[in-house]
Amino acid sequence: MSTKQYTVADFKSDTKVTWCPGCGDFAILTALQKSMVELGIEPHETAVISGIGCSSRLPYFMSTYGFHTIHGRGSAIATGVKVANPRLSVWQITGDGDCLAIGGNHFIHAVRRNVNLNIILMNNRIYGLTKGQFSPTTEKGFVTKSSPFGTIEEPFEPAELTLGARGQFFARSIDVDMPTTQECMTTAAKHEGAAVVEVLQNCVIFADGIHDEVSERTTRAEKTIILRHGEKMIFGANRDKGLMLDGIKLKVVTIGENGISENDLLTHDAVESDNFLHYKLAMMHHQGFPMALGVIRNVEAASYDQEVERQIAEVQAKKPIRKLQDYLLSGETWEVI
Amino acid sequence: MSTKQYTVADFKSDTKVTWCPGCGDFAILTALQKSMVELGIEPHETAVISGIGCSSRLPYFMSTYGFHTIHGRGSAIATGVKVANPRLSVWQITGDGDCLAIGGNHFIHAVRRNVNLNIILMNNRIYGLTKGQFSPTTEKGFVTKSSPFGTIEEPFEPAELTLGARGQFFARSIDVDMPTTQECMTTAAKHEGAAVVEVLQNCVIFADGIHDEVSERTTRAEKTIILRHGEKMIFGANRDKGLMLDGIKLKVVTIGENGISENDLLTHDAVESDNFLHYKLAMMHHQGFPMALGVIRNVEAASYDQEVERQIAEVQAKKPIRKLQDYLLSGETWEVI
Amino acid sequence: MTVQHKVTELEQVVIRFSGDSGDGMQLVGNIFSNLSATLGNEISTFPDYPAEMRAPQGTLNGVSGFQVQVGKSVLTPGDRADVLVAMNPAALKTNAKSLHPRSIVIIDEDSFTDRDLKKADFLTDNPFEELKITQVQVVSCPITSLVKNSLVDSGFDGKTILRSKNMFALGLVCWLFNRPLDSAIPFLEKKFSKKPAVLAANVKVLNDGFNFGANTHASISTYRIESSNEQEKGIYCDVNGNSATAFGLIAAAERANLPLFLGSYPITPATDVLHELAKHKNLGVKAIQCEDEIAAVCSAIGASFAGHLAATSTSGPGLALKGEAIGLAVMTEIPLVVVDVQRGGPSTGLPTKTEQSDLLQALYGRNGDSPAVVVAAKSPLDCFDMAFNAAKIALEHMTPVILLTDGFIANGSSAWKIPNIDAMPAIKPPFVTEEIKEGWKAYQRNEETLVRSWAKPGIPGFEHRIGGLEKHYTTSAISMDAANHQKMTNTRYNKIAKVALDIPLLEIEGDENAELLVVGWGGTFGHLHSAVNQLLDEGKSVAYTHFQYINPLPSNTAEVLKKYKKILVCELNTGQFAGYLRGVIPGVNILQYNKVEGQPFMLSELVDCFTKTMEA
Amino acid sequence: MTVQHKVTELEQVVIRFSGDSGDGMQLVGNIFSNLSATLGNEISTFPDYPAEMRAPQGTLNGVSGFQVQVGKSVLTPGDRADVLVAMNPAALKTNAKSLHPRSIVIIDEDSFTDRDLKKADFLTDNPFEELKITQVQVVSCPITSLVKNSLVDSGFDGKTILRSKNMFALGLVCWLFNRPLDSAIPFLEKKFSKKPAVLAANVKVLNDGFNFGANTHASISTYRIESSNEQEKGIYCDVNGNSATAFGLIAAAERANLPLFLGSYPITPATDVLHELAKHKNLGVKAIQCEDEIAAVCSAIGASFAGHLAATSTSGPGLALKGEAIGLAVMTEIPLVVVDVQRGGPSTGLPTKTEQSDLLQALYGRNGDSPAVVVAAKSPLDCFDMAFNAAKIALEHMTPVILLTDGFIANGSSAWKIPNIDAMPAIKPPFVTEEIKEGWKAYQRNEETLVRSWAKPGIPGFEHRIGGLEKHYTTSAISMDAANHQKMTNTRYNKIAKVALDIPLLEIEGDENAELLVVGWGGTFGHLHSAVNQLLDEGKSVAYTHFQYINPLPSNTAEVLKKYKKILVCELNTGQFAGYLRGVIPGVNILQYNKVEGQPFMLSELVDCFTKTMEA
Ligand SMILES: Cc1ncc(C[n+]2csc(CCOP(=O)(O)OP(=O)(O)O)c2C)c(N)n1
Ligand SMILES: Cc1ncc(C[n+]2csc(CCOP(=O)(O)OP(=O)(O)O)c2C)c(N)n1
Ligand code: SF4
Ligand code: SF4
Ligand SMILES: [Mg+2]
Ligand SMILES: [Mg+2]
Repeated sequence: MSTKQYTVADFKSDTKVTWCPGCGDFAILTALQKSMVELGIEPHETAVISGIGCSSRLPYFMSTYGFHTIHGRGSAIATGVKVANPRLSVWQITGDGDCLAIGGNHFIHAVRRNVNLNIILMNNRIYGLTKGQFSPTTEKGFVTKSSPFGTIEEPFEPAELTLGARGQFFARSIDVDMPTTQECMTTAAKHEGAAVVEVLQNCVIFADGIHDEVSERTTRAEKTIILRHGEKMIFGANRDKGLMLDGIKLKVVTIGENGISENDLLTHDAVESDNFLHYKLAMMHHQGFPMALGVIRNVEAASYDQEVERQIAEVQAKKPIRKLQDYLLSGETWEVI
Repeated sequence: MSTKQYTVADFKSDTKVTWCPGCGDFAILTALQKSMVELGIEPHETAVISGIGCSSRLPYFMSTYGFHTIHGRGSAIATGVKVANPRLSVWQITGDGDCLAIGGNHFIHAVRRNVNLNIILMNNRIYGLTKGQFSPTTEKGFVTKSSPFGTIEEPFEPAELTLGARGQFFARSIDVDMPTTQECMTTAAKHEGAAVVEVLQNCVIFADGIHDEVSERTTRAEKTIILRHGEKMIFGANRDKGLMLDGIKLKVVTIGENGISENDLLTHDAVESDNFLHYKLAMMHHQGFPMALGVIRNVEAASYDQEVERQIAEVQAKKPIRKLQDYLLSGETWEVI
Repeated sequence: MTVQHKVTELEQVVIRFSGDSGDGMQLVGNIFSNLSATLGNEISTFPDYPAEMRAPQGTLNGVSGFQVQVGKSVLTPGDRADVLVAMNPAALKTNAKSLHPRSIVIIDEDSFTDRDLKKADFLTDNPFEELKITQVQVVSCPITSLVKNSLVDSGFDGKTILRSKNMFALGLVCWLFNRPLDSAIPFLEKKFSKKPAVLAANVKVLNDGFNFGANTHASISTYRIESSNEQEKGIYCDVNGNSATAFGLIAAAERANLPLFLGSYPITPATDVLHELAKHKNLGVKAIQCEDEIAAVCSAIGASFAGHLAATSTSGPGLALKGEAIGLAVMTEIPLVVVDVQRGGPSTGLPTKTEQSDLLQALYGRNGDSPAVVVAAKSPLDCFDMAFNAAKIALEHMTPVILLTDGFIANGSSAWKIPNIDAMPAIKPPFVTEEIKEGWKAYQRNEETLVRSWAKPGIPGFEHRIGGLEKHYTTSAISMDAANHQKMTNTRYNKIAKVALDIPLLEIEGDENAELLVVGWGGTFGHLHSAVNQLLDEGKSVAYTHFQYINPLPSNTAEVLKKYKKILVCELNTGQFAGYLRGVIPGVNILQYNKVEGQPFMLSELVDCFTKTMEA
Repeated sequence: MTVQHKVTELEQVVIRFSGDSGDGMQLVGNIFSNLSATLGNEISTFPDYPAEMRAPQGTLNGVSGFQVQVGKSVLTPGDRADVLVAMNPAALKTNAKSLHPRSIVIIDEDSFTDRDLKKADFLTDNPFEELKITQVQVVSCPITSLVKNSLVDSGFDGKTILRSKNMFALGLVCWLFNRPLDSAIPFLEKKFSKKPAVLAANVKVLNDGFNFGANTHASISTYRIESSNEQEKGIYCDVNGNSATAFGLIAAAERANLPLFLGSYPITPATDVLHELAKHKNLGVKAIQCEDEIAAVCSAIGASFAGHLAATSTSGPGLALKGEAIGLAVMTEIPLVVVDVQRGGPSTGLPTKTEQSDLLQALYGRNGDSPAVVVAAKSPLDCFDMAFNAAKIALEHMTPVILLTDGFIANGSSAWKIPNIDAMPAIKPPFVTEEIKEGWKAYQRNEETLVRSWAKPGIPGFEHRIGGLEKHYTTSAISMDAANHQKMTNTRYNKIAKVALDIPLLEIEGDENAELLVVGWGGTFGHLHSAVNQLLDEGKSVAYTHFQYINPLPSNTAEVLKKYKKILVCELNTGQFAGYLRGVIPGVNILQYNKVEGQPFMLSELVDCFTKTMEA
């Protein structure tokens, strides 16, 4: 924790930001810098690790310690950083290609092991840096340079994959909604363990407008719902709509209609360890419901880096030997005289 | 489909089976050979593809076409085989290490793309071939050669990861229960798309007895439930127990107690596209419920290899050109005379 | 209306179109190249895209360039530009270093305001002085305002109108080189066939540009570029190296009568191979974008096992990832084409720059003694032939073949005489036949070539198992036997060595009896050949040889090299081929000329270096 | 009770214990080796586990062996056994080829029934004749029944009783070599310290074995093995190469005052490095089993970035997967130790067999010009030193270092004098200090060594960004500049070349003025050195040199090699080091002796080959 009060400027490096004008990455960068200020972490206690992609250029624009690694390996490298030095605040910056295509394995394992990383997944559903091929999150049928007749693959839903990999934290936001992004990021940082924050990001060059339905000012209030732990699930431009359970299915209701009051709505419980309802909420936009934004799941569990430290401490408590030579001498030996 | 009636012997190669005496892999091999007989597929129309591991030696013991590839890459290689020749019956044989450690990425992508593979995952929760290290499915705390003080990682649950990767088919069985294994395998083979069959397998050398609770004759009936599409969820040595929903939670009930009759029990619907209840059933043994065996999910969707073929056919229907030279001549050209 | 005062004849000329990413320079560059080709010139082009995501308009990072050399005996896009079109100050700055001192620079004076200069980090208001290029002839023209005026009644909005600026530049260049506009218009018609109004506007502006030159710059000499007298009759198109590679694979599939499978993962500068192949579904091509490079090569291995012609395309970092799987293909003796479009390394390196530094990785980047065939293309057009040859070798010798190209030839283009594919050599993989079924074993070999036979799954009676473990010499059963492993190791080695029987002998250009033999391999052919030719033209005694086949080497390699007192191996790396040659052909005096700048050679530096080496 | 009739003195003797996987041969082999060492012998051991999953009892696949050479000047476990303990027919069959013609074979006659013979695929009931080893002296002993009888009152069940059979064999061997049982008992006491009843039973059986020999085989000569006179005073333990590697890394971490991090993924024969390091949590070692080899090397790179001594351990196929990430470490100039325990290749190859065929992969298996340090250990004990040295170079030169060992030395063991670790050289990484903070740049370098300074995250004022893209010479900002890339390429190359200043010069053993120089590298030292010594003893003129440092080579390499008319490079591959030497040191006459059988050299074949080469 910092004693000095840092500002956003303290988290900016003097490297020119090279994203395309209008790219959604800018807002995410700012939200990240603001989050760090809000969290009171210090630039020198912070490591920002990325793979390769437009999004993965982000560490260069931060004044913290940073490592722009190789494509897809951010999770693995960040795991090494965090296990080596658990006192660092470690952020992994990644794109949908970097994280879910080539980096998929390291990602699911970092999530499963619950390494205390803040994983910011900038999802533009396209490969930006290589100039426009489809990614594992590109919607089926989308025409790109590598799918001139449309893709034929069902995309991953990052929330679903995260939960499938035993994820204990998942949040979702949209580039244009900086306050929610910041809220997700700061909550993620406070969570011990792998915290995945998906930010829907607009690539103005190769997939412009694909998030419009949820990101456009005009439709956003109706098409999204921001979940907050302990709060009722309400949405709509007039905040008159809400979610309820109907058997094991969700339903959208209007407050005031059919005798439904706010009290009848579901209250979001992000810390419930059973991931059943989180799963449902995270996926509901596939079934015509609004898209869940905010922190959907936030469950405490021992983090991998803590467990590494704990186990070492435990063994050390039992075994007094601290030097190799003493260890060797304590084993099966004989003397030549 | 075969005209000749094949027998199990027709699917056996003359290679000596080299697994340790008592290894659970033997039963799985036999179940596979029986399944092929039952399915009426022909050895020469069948390709069995594996990675590396004790389990992955299986192709050598089959008389079909077989490819013992490299560690973790079975899904990717099998994808190539199936896309090249969708008429082959393609089986991927893999272990928990091969499939979920090094092969995790190819596995989740094969599942997401819904490549029409029958993926037999022999889960002994250990690395057998390399003589006893923990795997991504090893229970937390288990002592192995590479975790002398117990593992510190939460294991994957293959069902959960499969569903998280958009899986449309998942089945589970136990090595000792050959009829259920065979049922899972034949249903998987009939399913168009990636069909994951997890078989809990006993490694007598490095993790003997870890599945005992569910595999022991004495406890199996109480600790497991075999799900069959369209059938009531009943289990127990006396077949007097069943599953019901209680809100969004499951509960175990006894038929005849509290006025509950068979009719009140849940009926298994494996073909429901919403994976919500499948997910719950597949995971319920983590919460003290019996372990679900049999075909848990079985939903039809276009397979990747079919889609590749469909798209080619569609484009060919629109574009008459079939030879490269004609294509080149049809473009921007000029003549030198 | 073309009142020509002075017309100079040129053998070759280098023109560079340069502007902001949005200025359409690639398009007019392409049109100018192609129309020149239709007029009988040889062409060699090189696009120079910005490495960055689309940088802000007018900034240095946003400059997009297109260079073409036009004329006769053209083998490279040229070292330096004779004519530069600079649509803004950033374009001028970026290209200042690669201008001939007395070149012609065409600028849009409307884009040289103080604000524009600042965006390009100029400190003064005289960019030419600041860049120390005061000897150039500047053709300054208010392109923006002229275009606006010209199209004021077009009904298009301002933004659309400004998109035609590039056509003005093209018109001006056409005037400068005495190219009739008639030769350009068919290309515009094709491009805008679905938008007649846009076509009309562009044609109008094209004419404006031409006329502006004719009317106001009568004082400048215009040029006539000599036609090539070597061009064969035929139908031509423009093709870059990556497309040529893709076409070479398709042609091989046709000649082998097999479907083509590509497993790939995007990576600069190789992605266009995937893009190109993804287009040709009507030709039956299965081009699959995979989750990573390992899956890409593995899916190709799977497709090959299943009986397709299978390939995977990538660049350096991707090749590093594929090493283990290529080893599997070596061990299982499965045909596979691996295309590596080399870029600047190590690691992520310089993704958009060219280099030849993956050679040793291609040869040795696998565990164990793991011999594979390595070949290299020498030019954009040669990518077609070498991709074809790579596939032919892979299929006929049951082996992975690594084809090395590089960013320079992959993106560069030339005019290509469309080949008669049916007349290309047939490719005959060693498929099993009914006759050999009795007692057939998966690893039984052709005794001469050491090639095993190939049984695709689906054929009854040929069921077999293969894998990455060492296997018995004929049966393919797993074998850990000591003598068998030695035998198999030797066999794998000799099998590849025997490919030499199927490849052309090394040839010498220039003076066979010279003291100095210049040696090149891969994509540097154009520069090296041209430099040697220049010295030969000057009467110097020098010889040149170029390697397209790296492993195995042509069988006369040792014999040829041993004739020369000095052998100068020139390559865009720290000396990989030189070291390799020393290792396999001991006893020859190998010198090195190396450059690792992410850039192709320059003719001038080569001529210099050869001269010095001859004198030393 | 030892009535010794004949006692023969031996300089060295090779003993092989062999039986079913469950027979406990590794244990008694180890005890015999260690007790011999306590008696003043040098030892070199080699275990020979079955490759397969546990095969059925009594079958050929299930045989587990342990070979040890005991005596003076012992450098290898020996070519052939002088004494074989064969607990069953399968063990006899498996080892028949590696017996001296007149060796002593101890068998458990109870396990040579028809059924047992059949399990081992014997066709007749005379296994010795069938195997054509009729000259051996057979000590046939009903071990099983004697053990059963001896322990009939022990209270143990039959299965447990039979587990002591190995002790009977050990007792017999002790008798044969005049080893007092007192020297064995401390090892048993340690092993069974928690099970006194088991201990007592084992000691009893051990005595039985000894007495059986003394009483019934008085006719056989027994042996006395000469003690080494070269053994230094000190405390010793037995260590194999993989453990020694692990210990070397721990020692380096202590001398660098840094925590040790290992990222690894299991793979034969390297897994024991992970196993060993996973044990030492009390020493603060973080040994992480990752999801694959790429994650393993990447987590190590991350830990290194964070300021740990970081390592990753693997074998050939794993190294292939790590290539791309090692390139990142080269580019970011981060310390990293990569241990590659070589095995038979290519591809999955022969996982349990030894080979030296990853050399070129270690040197070149990455994209781009990507120089890294490559070193190789020469013996099990040398693994300790070379792991230490590898870490020292990595940390002090900010570079990845690849340490090559192999299955032979990794599993082989020797007696090791436990070093005084505090007296080992201190390791001083170039960490930043407060003094240089002002204006510090991430890539500023020590002008002499070209090493950049290292700022661990966590220190205020040294925040910086690094990555895999080419970077500016000092600032580390991304740079695509041509001249800078050349400069950086040269710098990376020269930085590694300068490591040569910190490594020992090449030394010549034997006759400096010989015509023939035998050259070896890595794990073949014991065999090559012994073969050369044998020739020297015979009065032949031959010289020997051994490489532990491959890149860079010792700085006197060229000078040394140029003195010899014939240089014979011997290696367990198709000639990788030979080719490398030819490439970097032109003008020397390099001959090759290669063997790719998955087996170490044999002294006899080497002596043969050297003799022929001298005569040729
Ligand atoms: C090993 C390797 N393979 C491929 C690439 C090429 N590559 C760079 S970024 C990228 C995809 C980036 O997509 P994403 O992560 O979604 O980032 P975005 O640019 O969309 O932000 C690819 C394929 C590479 N650099 N390295
Ligand atoms: C690239 C590579 N890394 C590691 C290995 C070593 N290896 C072989 S099998 C295996 C694990 C096998 O575990 P699993 O898939 O669960 O199979 P099982 O033996 O338990 O059936 C490992 C780590 C290898 N062969 N190749
Ligand atoms: S290409 Fe797309 S993702 Fe990349 S910087 Fe440009 S707008 Fe952003
Ligand atoms: S080691 Fe285990 S998994 Fe492998 S064959 Fe033996 S019992 Fe089966
Ligand atoms: Mg993206
Ligand atoms: Mg397993």
